[in-house]
Amino acid sequence: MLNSYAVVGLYLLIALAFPFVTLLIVSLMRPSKPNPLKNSTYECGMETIGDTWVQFRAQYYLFALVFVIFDIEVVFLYPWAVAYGKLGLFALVEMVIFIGMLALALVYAWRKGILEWQ
Amino acid sequence: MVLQAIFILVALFTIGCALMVVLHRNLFISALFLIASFFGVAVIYVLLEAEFIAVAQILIYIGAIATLIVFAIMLSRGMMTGRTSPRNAQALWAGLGSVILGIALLYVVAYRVQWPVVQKDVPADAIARLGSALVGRYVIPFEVASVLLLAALIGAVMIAREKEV
Amino acid sequence: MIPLSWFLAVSAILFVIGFFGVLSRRNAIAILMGIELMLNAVNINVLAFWRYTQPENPAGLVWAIIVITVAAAEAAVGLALFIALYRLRTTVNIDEVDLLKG
Amino acid sequence: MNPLDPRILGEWWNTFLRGLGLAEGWIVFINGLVVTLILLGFGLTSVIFLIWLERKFAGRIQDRLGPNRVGPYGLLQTVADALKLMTKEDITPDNAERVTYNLAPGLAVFAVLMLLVVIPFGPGLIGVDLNIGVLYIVAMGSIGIMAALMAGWASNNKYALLGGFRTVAQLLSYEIPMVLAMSVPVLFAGTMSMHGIVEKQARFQWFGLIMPAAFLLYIISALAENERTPFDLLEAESEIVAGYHIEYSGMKFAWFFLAFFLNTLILSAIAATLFLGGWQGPFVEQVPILGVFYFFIKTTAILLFFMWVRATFPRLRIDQMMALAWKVLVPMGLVLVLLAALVVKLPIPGLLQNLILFVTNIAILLFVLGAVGRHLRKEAERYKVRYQVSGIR
Repeated sequence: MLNSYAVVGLYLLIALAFPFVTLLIVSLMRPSKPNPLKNSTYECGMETIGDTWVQFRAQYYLFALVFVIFDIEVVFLYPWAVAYGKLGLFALVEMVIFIGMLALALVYAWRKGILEWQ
Repeated sequence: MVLQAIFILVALFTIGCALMVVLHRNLFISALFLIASFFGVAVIYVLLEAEFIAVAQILIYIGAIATLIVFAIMLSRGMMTGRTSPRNAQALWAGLGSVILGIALLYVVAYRVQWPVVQKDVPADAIARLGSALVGRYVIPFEVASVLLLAALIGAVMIAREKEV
Repeated sequence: MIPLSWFLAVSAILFVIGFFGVLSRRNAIAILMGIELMLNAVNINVLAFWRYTQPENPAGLVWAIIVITVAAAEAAVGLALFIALYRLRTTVNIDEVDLLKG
Repeated sequence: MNPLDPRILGEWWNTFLRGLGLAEGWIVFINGLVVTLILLGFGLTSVIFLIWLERKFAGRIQDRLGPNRVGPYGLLQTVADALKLMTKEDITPDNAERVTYNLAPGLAVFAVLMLLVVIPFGPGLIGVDLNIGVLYIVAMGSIGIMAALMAGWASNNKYALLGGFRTVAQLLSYEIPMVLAMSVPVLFAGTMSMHGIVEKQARFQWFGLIMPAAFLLYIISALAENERTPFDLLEAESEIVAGYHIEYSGMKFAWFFLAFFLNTLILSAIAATLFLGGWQGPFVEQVPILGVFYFFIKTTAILLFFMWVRATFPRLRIDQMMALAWKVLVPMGLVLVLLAALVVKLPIPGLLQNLILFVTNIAILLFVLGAVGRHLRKEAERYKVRYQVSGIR
């Protein structure tokens, strides 16, 4: 098994190096004449007002929260799906209970209006 | 030989990124280093031939937990600029204590304990075994995990939601 | 074959780094990052022992998955707490948050 | 002994390497290098062709010619564009966080390139047949999300940051239905290996034909994961100018562009593999090299479908997009997974199972479409009333 991951690892190193090496080579070919106007933040010609890294709404966080719950479900779902062919009906019942809990979470989020984008 | 060299490189990468996580002033960069060190840990899992846990590590730690952390950093303004020191008053003592703890742990690992090790291969159907264990022998933790997730979602939503006026 | 003690050593170092982060940082989110590092160290330990003692037994993998789950739930609730705290006090620096002083 | 079978060619290659007296480690290294070069070469050249195809196709749909100046049929247009982007000045804004800013485009390309390694192009023609192939795809997707977030943050531009946040919200939301749809083939095949899944789809047992609803679920979420129309509001120029890569120019922009198109190709290849039987087709057992042909036919068909959608549909509003993911696709995905699990366990012959699955899938699709349609009609009704009250037509 480690042999196949060695191939993945080699591929990973080259795939990671490739875009950056290209950027480096290209940076030798292209002109570079920066000036303050060119390097200012693009905002349809206007000057930026205030700091960019301002506070964002909690909305994004709440979506990410629901996502995390379902993302973890994936980690339980996939081994179950792989093993399912050899398992009895009890496996289905247990997964129904598990997914039922998550569906409850989804319903809760829905009822509380988390899923509405304001 | 090659395997050991790879392990050392990955371990150094992981530990270096972890150090940057706790030392860097800028919280966002700290979080990026955290992601890099999660990735290094995933490679260590691959070296332990726990491929499923490695992919779960990337999926959940990088895909979900790191995203949550980055969002939380963005939600609280002015935290990345670091106008004040990132460390508290007890940092020096904490550093000293940590170094002592680390040396003690390494000493124990290296010299004190002989772990009983067996030379066995990981079975090819490890994932299928994991799947049947989850709904067989370990069904209680499996179902409890779903309840935990439900409770975590409800709790977090209750806390983080902006109250309607 | 990589010796078991190497994995344990990496795990120990990672744990100590996380521990230092938890103790020394002022920002609550940074403290949480330290905790995540510590949980990762725990998982390396679990999987190292699984690999070197009972690789045919999936118990080690189940353990690791449960640890990951708990870490995610903890991060979700913890960060939600920090967001609420920030809304209340506009700071998440732990040594400035002493609610009893009002 | 069939000279057209890539598997036998591979065997021959490995015995050849062993015959040279190389150690096992060197063989792995050489094979890895060969795989890497082939995949990278294929990925980059296919993108050049793909961009040409998309522009030409969109041109035809919109009743114009598309690129036709550089080279025959405009085939070299993309090459010319690439050369121009390479020699173009690359602006880094003064306010940007330099290291992260430069890291992000490379990471975006990296995350997409990594996916090529698990795609089965034909029998035996796969970079590495990982045991966790399907989850590997999803995991690499989360690295792509990080690249978008890094680009948005490091540009230090409000549009970019807002675009980055929107991207993350959208990609996260659509990852769940995608993963649920992909778990259906895993459930049927009993393995996460891409090759294993293809092999289980012999004799037209294509999972996309058995479970059309899951296939559609995957296609919709793939469109969203790829930030394609109708889910391209991440670069809605009327709202946030260009999304998270607004500040990027020159080669760095080219990397984002390349990642986008390569991702389209890979997502359709995955759709073909998981739901349309990959390289399976008539006479593949006799002439295995035909498999490559079938694979590319299926992938191209899905690609053209993606392009057709892009040339046809207007984009969704952000609230509609999020509601579609969480209120329609995720519940549908959960129901589909449980349905598949239930029917597979019924004590009836396989053909009847497939028939039941097909019928129930169509029923679910009709129900969902009906529900969405009813909701949209009601919403339109509400808007009409509001506008009549306020006197706007």
